[in-house]
This record gives sequence, structure tokens and C-alpha cells, in this order.
Amino acid sequence: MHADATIDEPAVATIDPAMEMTGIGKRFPGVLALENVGLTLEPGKVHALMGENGAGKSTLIKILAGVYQKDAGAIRIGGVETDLRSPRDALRQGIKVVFQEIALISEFTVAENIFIEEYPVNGVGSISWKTIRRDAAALFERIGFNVDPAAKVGDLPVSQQQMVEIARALAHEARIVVMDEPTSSLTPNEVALLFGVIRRLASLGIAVVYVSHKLDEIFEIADTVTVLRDGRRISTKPVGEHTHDSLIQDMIGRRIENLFPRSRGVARDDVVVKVEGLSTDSKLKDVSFEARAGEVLGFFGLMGAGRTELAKAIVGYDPIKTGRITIAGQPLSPHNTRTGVSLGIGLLSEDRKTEGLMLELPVLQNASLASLEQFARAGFVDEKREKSAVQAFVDRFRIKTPGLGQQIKNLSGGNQQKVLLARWLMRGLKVIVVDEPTRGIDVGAKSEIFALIDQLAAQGLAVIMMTSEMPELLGLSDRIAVMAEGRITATMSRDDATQEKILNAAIA
Amino acid sequence: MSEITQPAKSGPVAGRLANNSQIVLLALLVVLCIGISLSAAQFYSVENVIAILRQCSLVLIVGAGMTMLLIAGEVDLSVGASLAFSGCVAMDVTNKTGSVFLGALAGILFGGLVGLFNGLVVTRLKVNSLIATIATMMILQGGVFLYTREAVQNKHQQPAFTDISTGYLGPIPLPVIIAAAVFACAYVALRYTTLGRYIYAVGANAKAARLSGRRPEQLKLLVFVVTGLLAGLTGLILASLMNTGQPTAGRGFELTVIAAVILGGTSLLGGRGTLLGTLLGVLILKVIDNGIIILRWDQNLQMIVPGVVIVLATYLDLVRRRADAR
Amino acid sequence: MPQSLSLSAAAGPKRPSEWLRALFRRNEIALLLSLVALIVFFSLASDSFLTTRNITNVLGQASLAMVAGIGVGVLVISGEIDVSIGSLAGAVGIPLVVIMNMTGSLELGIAGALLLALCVGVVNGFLAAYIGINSLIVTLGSMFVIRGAVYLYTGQKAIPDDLMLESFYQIGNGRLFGAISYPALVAIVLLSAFIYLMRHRPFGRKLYAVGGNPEVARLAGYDVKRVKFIAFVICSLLAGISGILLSSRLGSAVHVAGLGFEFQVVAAVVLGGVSLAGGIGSLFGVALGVLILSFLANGLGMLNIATEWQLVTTGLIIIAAVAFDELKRRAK
Amino acid sequence: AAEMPKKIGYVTNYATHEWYQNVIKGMQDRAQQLGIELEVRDANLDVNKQVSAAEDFMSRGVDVLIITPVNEEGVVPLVRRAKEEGLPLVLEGNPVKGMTTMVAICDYDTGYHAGVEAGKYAKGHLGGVAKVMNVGLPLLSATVLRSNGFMDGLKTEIPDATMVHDLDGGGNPDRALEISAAALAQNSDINIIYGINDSSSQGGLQAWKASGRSQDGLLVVGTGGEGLGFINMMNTEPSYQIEAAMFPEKVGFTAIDAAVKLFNDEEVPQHIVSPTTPMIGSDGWKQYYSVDGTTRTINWDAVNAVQPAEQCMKTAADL
Ligand SMILES: Nc1ncnc2c1ncn2[C@@H]1O[C@H](COP(=O)(O)OP(=O)(O)OP(=O)(O)O)[C@@H](O)[C@H]1O
Ligand SMILES: Nc1ncnc2c1ncn2[C@@H]1O[C@H](COP(=O)(O)OP(=O)(O)OP(=O)(O)O)[C@@H](O)[C@H]1O
Ligand SMILES: [Mg+2]
Ligand SMILES: [Mg+2]
Repeated sequence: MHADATIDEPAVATIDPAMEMTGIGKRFPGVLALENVGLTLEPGKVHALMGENGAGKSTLIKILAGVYQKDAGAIRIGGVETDLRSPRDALRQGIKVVFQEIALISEFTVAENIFIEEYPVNGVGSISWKTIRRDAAALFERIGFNVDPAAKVGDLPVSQQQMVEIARALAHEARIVVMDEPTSSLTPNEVALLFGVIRRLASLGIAVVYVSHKLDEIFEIADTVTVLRDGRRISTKPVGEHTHDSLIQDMIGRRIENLFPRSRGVARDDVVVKVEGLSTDSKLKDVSFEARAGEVLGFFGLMGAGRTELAKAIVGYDPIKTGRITIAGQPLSPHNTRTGVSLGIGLLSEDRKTEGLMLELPVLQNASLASLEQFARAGFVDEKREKSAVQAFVDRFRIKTPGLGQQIKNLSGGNQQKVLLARWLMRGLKVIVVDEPTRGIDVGAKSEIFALIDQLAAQGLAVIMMTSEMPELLGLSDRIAVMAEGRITATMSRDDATQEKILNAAIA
Repeated sequence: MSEITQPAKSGPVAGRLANNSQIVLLALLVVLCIGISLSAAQFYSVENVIAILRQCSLVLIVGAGMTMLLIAGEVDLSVGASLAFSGCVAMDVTNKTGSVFLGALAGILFGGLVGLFNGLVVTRLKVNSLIATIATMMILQGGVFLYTREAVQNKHQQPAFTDISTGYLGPIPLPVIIAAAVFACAYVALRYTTLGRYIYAVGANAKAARLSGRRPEQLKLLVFVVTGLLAGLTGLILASLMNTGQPTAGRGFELTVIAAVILGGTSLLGGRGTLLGTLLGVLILKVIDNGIIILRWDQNLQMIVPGVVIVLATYLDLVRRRADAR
Repeated sequence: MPQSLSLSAAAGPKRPSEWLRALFRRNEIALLLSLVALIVFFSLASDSFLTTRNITNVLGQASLAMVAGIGVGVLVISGEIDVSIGSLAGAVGIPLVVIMNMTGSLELGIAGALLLALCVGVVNGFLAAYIGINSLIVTLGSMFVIRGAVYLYTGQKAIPDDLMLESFYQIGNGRLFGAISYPALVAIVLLSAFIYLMRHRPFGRKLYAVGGNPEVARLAGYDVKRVKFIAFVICSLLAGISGILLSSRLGSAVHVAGLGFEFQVVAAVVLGGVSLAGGIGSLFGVALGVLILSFLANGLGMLNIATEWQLVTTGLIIIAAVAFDELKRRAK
Repeated sequence: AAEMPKKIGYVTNYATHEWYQNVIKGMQDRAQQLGIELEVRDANLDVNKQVSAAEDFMSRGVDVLIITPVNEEGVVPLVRRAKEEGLPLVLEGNPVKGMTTMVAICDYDTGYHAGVEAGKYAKGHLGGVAKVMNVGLPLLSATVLRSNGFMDGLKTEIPDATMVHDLDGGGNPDRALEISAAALAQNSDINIIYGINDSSSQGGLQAWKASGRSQDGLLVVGTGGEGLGFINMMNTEPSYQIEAAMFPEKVGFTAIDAAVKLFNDEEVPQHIVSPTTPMIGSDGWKQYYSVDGTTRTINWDAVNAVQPAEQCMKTAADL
């Protein structure tokens, strides 16, 4: 019934192919999200789905999950044409999905979230909490993830929540498991564990759909790759027929010459951010560092090392216990974002949904939130100027939206991130702190964002980048700080840095 | 909201209106007015129109504040009790100082103080605004009787005090002018100023607003104070209209205001709403209230009909929006 | 060997302290402390407060809000709200008394009352859950419509219980073994049943999930609309039961019965720690919220405090209790 | 000398209303004279709260209970419980099935006598025409009786008097004002405004003034005479000529006396009538009250001299 079933024995007798989607079309107001897309899943195979932000990957998956209804096309599961009218239908067909946006009940415990689809009950129909706790612990142990089943999900960092999501998809019998960017906040170690699980699923004859923007992962785990662009299928090929370049070519229709462009010279000498002896009640202990104008300072650490907390403290969002933060020589009053922003420091949060987006509001207002004063005269917003400024960013970042009036909740994850980045760049800053800036962003956009970060530094900004991506860290940073358990354990220049040195410091 | 959510292109006026969520309300209002007029010509007599507008002005003034408050993600149920208290204060201070101006000022400021109290309790003590303002309502209802056991009479029979509500500027009654001015200011503030944008932002996502250098607490506090001041102003007008400060006035007023605001399409979850909607909501509710008397219908329908209309209007708007989304 | 020793040594004393810490982490603890503080204070301040008779009185009085509060609690946890319960609690008296007068049967009267409550719940639930109209709007509408319909039907007059049925008198005024009043008994039974439902039945957890995050609940395969619909029906039925008890306490169907009841109940529910955003709170908390308000009203009366001071004090204590709860939560 | 109860409990309907404030004042005065402790609880218009408050008094052990029912049907079980416990119970205002005694004015008679006076006034000043706007309150039988009485009394003088508008003004001034404004717009030939309490007549009059009408040819009749409001209006508003005084202090006074009698098992009539009388003209009130600043004092000699009716012409049972 539970975890054991999925992992250790074949769940369902499988027929070839496991699922076939043909001619799928889906239209949203103002957007043709999918047009005549086909997808065939074979049992025991890992099928990767790739494409730029907004290409339609999540939409296709949501149709498979019964969340959205297709406008055209057909879905056959095990050879039978099926209508998936609700997530319930899809679950009954054994389709388990790890969604891109974390889909957990934050007030529930980890264990309860895992069994939320179907609670184990005892003879009189009461929930068997004992079984739930035991099975959840067993499941985590089997996968190798390290999450406390009794913790409240809302208290966990994003990365751990992502593991819970993955575990949930494996808790019940499945015939198709879909993962929409499951690794966007996992450490390399956990990614390795996840891949182990995926291989095991495949060996049990389960069809796996895997969405990721990380090319390396695709080459490692996928059997077949389907690439979408602008809602159309560009190609479906065995992974062996692809090279990095050919895949990128399919995805964005052009080649990326250099993922980590570098136009800036050496960092200037003037220290823009100076943090001395920073400690907080919860995690940070005696953190000191400096960042100079024109440099990118990369912070690396394992999950829970304290980077997010550091980011929030230095922009004045979280209270601090001791320590001093100065921005361009001016002291920042802690726990006060107003002085932070006026001194010229801003944070691009890792948690888009709860700390960044105003979901109900249009792109326009989401973009101009931090820089509204620039478009205002005597408190009145000059909407014309505001719109043209935002439009310029939409064009420059190639943000896919039907218009500035579109509610931001209707944009794809990558495009949302671009809008939030625009929010800060529209306001001239001295320092920008970016926390996992490319989480969920496609290669094309990534290279644009890297180029942007590079440009910003070239213009004299200090960029503080919190990242879990080693290539990003090494490709972009001038200097690297490594955190572990709330302390900075090592600082090094890029030239001195090696993966090994960094990882050693992160584990310390 | 919907004006702001419009795509960047500014279409022709008719197109924008048709796309607007107020269209249902406007249609409803027109139907109501025509319907009532057809069966009772007195409905559109000057006297009746003025009577309706005067009543609307009371609700609209507070409604303007309440709309902003709901957009900012909070609510104030103490406005009814606050306006009764403010009216007593206004009358009492007028009596004691002999100055209507000072009395009026005191009444309005008292309302502002109540708003400040609500705002502080909500933003500093983090008490949910619904329960905080229910508590304030109780405190005010008790407090007003500690302040005065009896209705405060216009002791010196100052005509200037009654003029606040019964005076005219040209052909238009003063309260209507006051309400129009309040509405216009609120409309401009919400629609065209940075402050208005921040109010929406705070209601839509307070954390994001804070990260962008805003102080959600301060903004909410401000909106609470504004709502309080407007309740004080309404209390003053009501006291003037009755020529007394009545400690028992305003019972259920908060429900009328909130009903009008949500009828106007403002979301209770914050971040969405318009003042134009509130204006239409107020007009519809007061036209129904008036129409039932003009038509000599059973007055018990004054509860039933608005109840049905609130649900119906929301339903029609829902249908319209779903059709739009297609 | 040493290892296992140290393990058991750690586990031994840890247990009670863990348990205590878990208890203190629960939000209800602040409420429980407030309630105890209130009771201690009033016992010291007034001789007539801590008497068996008075305590049973208060429990009886609290039970009407308790029964309705359970329903509202369930509904608010599922992410919706119902402000028509006051009108409904008043309205169910009419079928109850009218049918009783006609047939002489209390059972038929109660069936009629519950049928009315069921209908209201179905309509509210249908409009809010299935059609998708905001529940505050729907129930604000039905609050007006029900009350107006009662006035229309009765011509704003109470309908007396012509037959003076003893059984009808007993359900609201009688006591089991002369000690515990029937309304209190009803409240205790319903409270236990619903606490069990919310904690240990899959449906209870679905209510939390649907209120906590409807999108997630849908993705988990729940029929969100149906769950919410049932919550509306539960809420109305419990308001109906509360109204039946009220009607018996009043010995008639009173057209103004239950005016303002929705405010009292919603205030108690929120005071009890149930979040209006949905998904958070417990029925135990709701019960504490109701008891605090009931003991407060009774105690202030026992101290012979003037109405106006009672209102002021109650308001301040509500703010203090919620603020205390919030500060404690933040300190965590 | 009769024995005195130690403690009397009074559950009022709506303590913050001026009428009840004055009833309580009368009770307090009388209780003090007799050395009785009086405790007051407020139902605040909530039937359920009223039952709870009475229960609290019972468990607290008062010697006599006085209740002003929020609704007369809603306290039937209370009357029964008081009987079972042997607790003497006096009702104020409205009769209840199974009660022993009630202290109340005659609402119908009060309206009736004011109606007669209004008729006389209309003959003298309004050309014998009487078109009445009743700012009423259908919610309570007492207030319905007043309106009915007023019209019947009026018709004794002017047989073709009509009630052109029968409004529900909620008994409070702001709502009364709002609906009166609509009614005045609907009918322009109204010339008498009758209010079932002072707030209602005030609301009606203020609506009249707000519509810009002159008070010539208008008569306003109020009921209650409970606060300063009607005195103020009689002093300053030319149309406010008649007030049906109901002497709330006297009601309170009488209720305490009745409570003492019940406590001593004395025979009491089922309905102890408290007197009412119309007060006419701008000086009419001065016979019964004197005002100093914001306090008014009842002139007990004059009020005690008003003879109550033996029996009411009509009661709630006749509705
Ligand atoms: N509910 C919706 N309403 C309107 N438009 C939508 C909605 N959901 C998605 N879209 C649009 O459909 C397109 C495809 O979005 P989708 O989320 O499928 O992209 P994606 O490939 O998953 O991108 P990403 O890599 O950024 O997650 C986008 O242009 C997006 O803005
Ligand atoms: N065990 C935990 N329990 C509750 N909250 C936690 C825990 N660990 C981390 N958090 C919270 O999660 C957020 C992110 O954690 P933190 O800043 O420590 O990690 P990080 O280095 O940014 O790593 P990552 O973002 O990859 O998780 C912080 O707000 C922190 O308070
Ligand atoms: Mg996606
Ligand atoms: Mg982080």
C-alpha cells in the first residue's frame, strides 16, 4: 500500500507505451501556451522535457496532472483514451507529479503531507498517525533524504520542502512520475540521491518525466529529450543524439557563445558593503566581510548554512543581535528596509512567491514597486514614464507576457523572476544581494542574467550572490565566501578557488 | 483595480468600460432607478434625490476609508460606534467652547484617535483587525456612556452646527459636497499617487513591500487613521443632521458600509478593489432602501432585497469575468 | 553498554519536558492561562462566582455559542466564513414552534428546524463553494434575507409555544441529574465528536488542507468544492441546533432572537486562535474562546459592574488576550 | 412596617437608552429610601443575554427580580423558573404569560390622549386636516399600541384623519431620519409627525427640516419624555407642541414598591398602572420637570398627582 510498494516491487503491470499525448493545444487569455504538442512516455524510461522559460513545459505537465484541461488533442494511458478532468483523475491513473511551485500544506507536518493523498486508516476509519510517522521515516531513510518527519513544513527551508514533495510522489503506487524542476534547490549530494531514486523507479517500469534547466542533469539521467519552444514541440530525440550545443540550439533557436561573459575590469578599491561581527538570534555567528564596488562576491554553502539569513540581515529585513553594517560608509539601521533601500541595497529573495511577487497585481506594478518614486512628481505617478520604463525592461529581458497589465501569477516561473530582477534594476542601487538568482531559469535567460550581473558590476555595483550552483559561483564571482553553520569558514579569490577547497570549507 | 489591471494600451472609453467590473453594478443601478421611477414619479423629485444623496454621502465618506483599508488587507468594524462617539464629542465641545469650528475639529480628531488606536493595536500588537475592531467597538459603545449618559443637546442652538448637514452650496447639500470632495481625494490618492500604489502593494504582499523599502505597518496605520478621521467626519455630519450628539447612533452602520464596499467588488483579502465600485455599491444600497419606501412596499423588504442584490451582483460580475477570461 | 545507558538517561527525563514544551508550543496555552486567570480573579473578587450553581449556569449559557462556534470553527478552518448563523439560529425557532403547535410533537418540530438549517446550509454552500461567490458576501446576503423573511412571516411578533410542551421546555432549561444542563451536554458531546473528527478522521484533515491551501488540496486529489460545501452544511446545522436550544430557553420563537449572535461567535472563534485565512486553529481553542467570553460576561456581572464598564473591559481583555497569544507566538 | 428585601435584581432591556436610564434612576432613588440594595444587568436588546442575566441573579440569590422583557414571549420560561424557585418576580413594561404582576404604563392610552390633544391642535392650527406620518417601531407591541392609540385618539376629534405613512424607524434617530426623508419625499401633504419615542419624533422632525420645509403648518408629537431632547425641542422647535409624557422615574419607583409588596406576600393587582399624560405647548413640561444645566429633576408632587387609569383601554392581547 505504501512506500514499500513503489520502491521495491513493480506497481502496475505495464503496457507499451505508458502514456501518449497527441496534438495537445492549450490557450490562456492572450497566450497560446501549447500548440499541437505530442509526448510519448515509455515505461522504465526517463523522458526529459526542456525549453526556455514560458515554453509550455509546466502547462503540458499540468494537463497531464489534470490541473488544466486541454483545448485540443488526446491523451491515451495504457492504450486507452482518457479524460483527465481533475487531479483526482490523474492520481487514480497513477500519475504522480512533483510540481514546480511547492505544493504542500505548510501547517501540516512533513509526515502528514506525504500521506495527504490517502491517509492510512485503522479499522474504524480513524487516521493511523503511528503508521504515518513510521512510514514517512522509513521512506526518507530509503531515499536517503535527511528531513525530520515531525517538523512542520512551513518551518522548513525551501530545499527541504522540495524533498518532501519528491518523497510524496513516491509514497503511493505510481505508473508515471513527473518532476517539474525538482532539483532547483537541492545540493549536489541530494541530486545524486534523487537520481538514484529515479533510476530505481525506471527499473521498476515506471515512466518518468523530468523537467530541468540544468543540462548536465539531463545528460546524466534522461533517456529521451523533448524540447518545447513557444508552445510547440521542436524535437524529440534520444539523449545520445544531443550535445550541449545542439540542445541549447533547439531550446532557444540560437547558440550561446559564452555562458559567463566578462566585460568588467578589476574591482575598484572602494568598499561599498562592510559587515562586522554580525550575529543573529537564530543562526548567524560573528560574520564579517567586505564587498567592493565592481565586484561579484559569491557566497556558497550547503543547505541551511545561513546564506539566506545573512542576505536578509544585511538588507535590513531581519533583526540582528550584534554587529554593524555599513553601506558606502553610512551605517544601516538594522531591521529597517527603508534605510537599506535608500542607502542603495536591495535583495532578490530566493522565495519568489511569498517574498517577491504580488500575485494578483499586474506586471507593471510588480516591476515598478521599488522605484515608483522615480516616476512620481509630487507624489503622483507618471504612468506614461512608468510604463515605458517597465516596457524597456520587458523588452530587454525578453519577458514573455501578453502585456504590462497581465497579472503576474499568470507568467511562467522564469519570467516572474525576471520581473523581480527588473524591480531592483529599475532603481539604481549600490549593492544588490541576489539569493539563488537563477533558480528555475532557463539557459538562455541564465546567460542574460549572468550578463546583467556582469554589467552591473562593471557599472560599479557591488553584487553579493548567494548560490548553490558551483558553475555559477566559479563562473561569475570575483571572490568567494563559503559559509557553514552560520559562519564564514573561508574566503578566497576566484583564481585560488577550486571545487574541492570550496566543498571542504562548506562541510567544515 | 480593473483600470489598473488593464493592459498597457488604453482603448476607447467604451471598450474600457465594458471590460470594467463596475459595468454590472452600473447596469443594476440604472435598472433600479428606471424601474422605481416608472412606478413612482416621486423617486426623481429633487427632494428625494437630495435625500438619497445626503444618505449616500454618510456611507460614502466612511466607505472611502473602508475601501482603502480593505485594499491594504485590513478591516474596521468600529466605525459605527466611533461615529456615534465622535458626534457626541463634536456637540459637547461645541457647547463648551461655543465654537462650532472647534467642536467639529474635536469630533473629527476623536475619530482619528480611534483610528490611531485601532491601527496601533493591529500593527504593533499584531491583533487581527477584525477582532481588534470588534473589541474597539465594544470599548467605544461602553465608553460613550461613560462620557455622556444622555444625548448631547445643541445647548446654544447654534445654527452653524446644523448647517453642516442641512446647508447648501448652490443647489447641492453640503454633505454631498463634502462626500464628493472626500471621494475625489481618495480616488486620486488611490489611483494616481505612489501612496495609492503602496496601499495596493501592502495588501497584495506585505513582505514584498517591506523588502522594497516600504513599511507596511506605517501604511496600514495611516489608512486606519484616515478611516477613523472619516468616521469622525461622518459622526459630525450625523450629529448635525440630528442636532444632537446621540450615543446610540450608528448601530449597524459598519455593516452597511462593508456591504457597500464589497458590493463594489473590493476583495477582503487585500490588494484588490476600487473606489468607483464603492460609490456604485453605496448608491445601489441606498436607492433600494429609499425605493422601498417610495414604492410603499413592506419595509421588511429593506433587509431582504439588499441581501439578494449583494449576492446577485457578485454572481453577475463573476459570470462576466469568467466570460472575459475565455 | 555505556552508550545505551547514556541514551536511556537522555530519554528518561526528556520525555516530560518534551511533552511540556510541546504543550507550551500550542497556541491554546495562552488562552487556557487567560481563562484560568479570569476564573481565579473572579473567585477572589466575588463570593457568588465560584459556586456550583453559577459555574453550571455559565457552562449552560456558553453552550449555545459553543455549539455554533464549533460549526463556524469548522467552516473558518476550511477557509470560508458564515455570518448568517445569528439570523439562522433565530429563524429555526419558527418551524420548530409552528410545527410543534400544529402537531404537538417536539420531534417533528426539531426535524423541521433542522431541515430549515440544512436548506440554508445547502444554499450557502452551493453559492459559495460551487458557484464561487465569496462566502462573506453570500452569508451577509443570507443574514439579511433570513432575518427579513422572519420579520415578514411573523409580522415582527414572537410565536409562543401554545401547548407548553414539557419536553420542549426541558431541552433548553432542564438538567441531567440536576447538575449539568442539557445544552451543556449537547455542547460537550458535539465538541468531543468534532475534535475527534478534526484530528483523527481523514475528512477533518481535508478541511484543514482545503483551508490551508486549496490549490494544494486540489492537487492532492481532493474535491475542494465538496469539502467546503459540507463545511457550510455542518456550520448551518450546528447553528440550527444552537437555535433550537435558544428557542427552548426562550419558550417560543422570538423574531429578534440571535441578533448579533454571529459577532459573538466569530469573535470567540478568532479569539480561540482560528485564523480567518483558513487552515489554522483548533476546536479546543474555539471552546476556550467561548468560555473566556462567557466567564468574562458572567464575572463582570457578578462584580456588579455597570454595563458600560463591562463593554470596555471585555473589549480590552479581548485585545490583551489576542495580543498575548501573538507575542508568545513571536517569541518562539 | 413591612419587611424589606435585602437585594433586588433588575434585568433591563436596554440600559443605555435614556428611557431605561430614568427608570433605573427612579428605582435607585426608591431603593435607597427603603434601604434596599439594587443591582442592574443589561440585556442590551439581546433576548438570550437577558435569560443569562436573570439566571445569574437567581444563582446570586436576590430577594426579588424585576425584568423588562426584551420580548414578552421570550421570558416565559424564566417566569416559570422563578415560580419554581419561589423567587418573587415583577415585570416592567410588558405582560408575560404566567406572571404575578407587572408595572407598566398604558401604551395605548398614552398614544390615545396625545392623539386627542393633537386633534384639538389640528382643529385650531392646521385647518382641521390631519395627515400623519407615523415614525413607528413594529418590532415591539408596546410601540405599536402607542401608534394605534394615537390614531384612534386623533380620530375622535378629526374623523377623517389618515395615516399616510406607517414607517419602521427602528426607534433610533438616525434610522428614523433616513426613512422619514424618503417618506416625506413620497408624500408632500403630511402635516403631523408622530414618533413612538423621542428619538423617532426627533428623526422625523430633523428630516423635515433637512428637506428645507418650513415648520408652519406642522405638528410634531413625541412620546416618552425621557431625556433632555424633548425639552430642548419643545423649547426651540415651533412645531413640537405635544409630548406624551410617560414618567420613567415613576415607573421605576412603582416597580420597587411592587417588589417590596411581593416580597411580603401582599396582594397586588396583575397590572399596576403607572401614569402618563400629554404635555402641551412649549411650557408644558415645566410642571413636571426642572432643568439645571444638563440634569433634569422630576417634580414628584406633580407626577404623583397624575392619576393613572384603573385599567388600560387596550393591551397587547388586543393586537
Ligand atoms: N494560468 C495561466 N494564465 C495565463 N497564462 C498562463 C497561465 N499559466 C501559464 N501561462 C502562460 O503560458 C506560457 C507557458 O507557461 P509555462 O508555465 O508552461 O512555462 P514553463 O515552460 O514551465 O516555463 P518555466 O521554465 O519558466 O517554468 C507562459 O507564457 C505563461 O505566461
Ligand atoms: N531547521 C530549520 N527549521 C526551521 N527553519 C529553518 C531551518 N533551517 C533553516 N531554516 C530557515 O530557512 C531559511 C533558509 O535558511 P538559511 O539561511 O539557514 O539557509 P541557506 O544557506 O540560505 O540555504 P538554503 O537557502 O539553500 O536552504 C531561513 O529563513 C531559516 O530561518
Ligand atoms: Mg514551469
Ligand atoms: Mg537560501
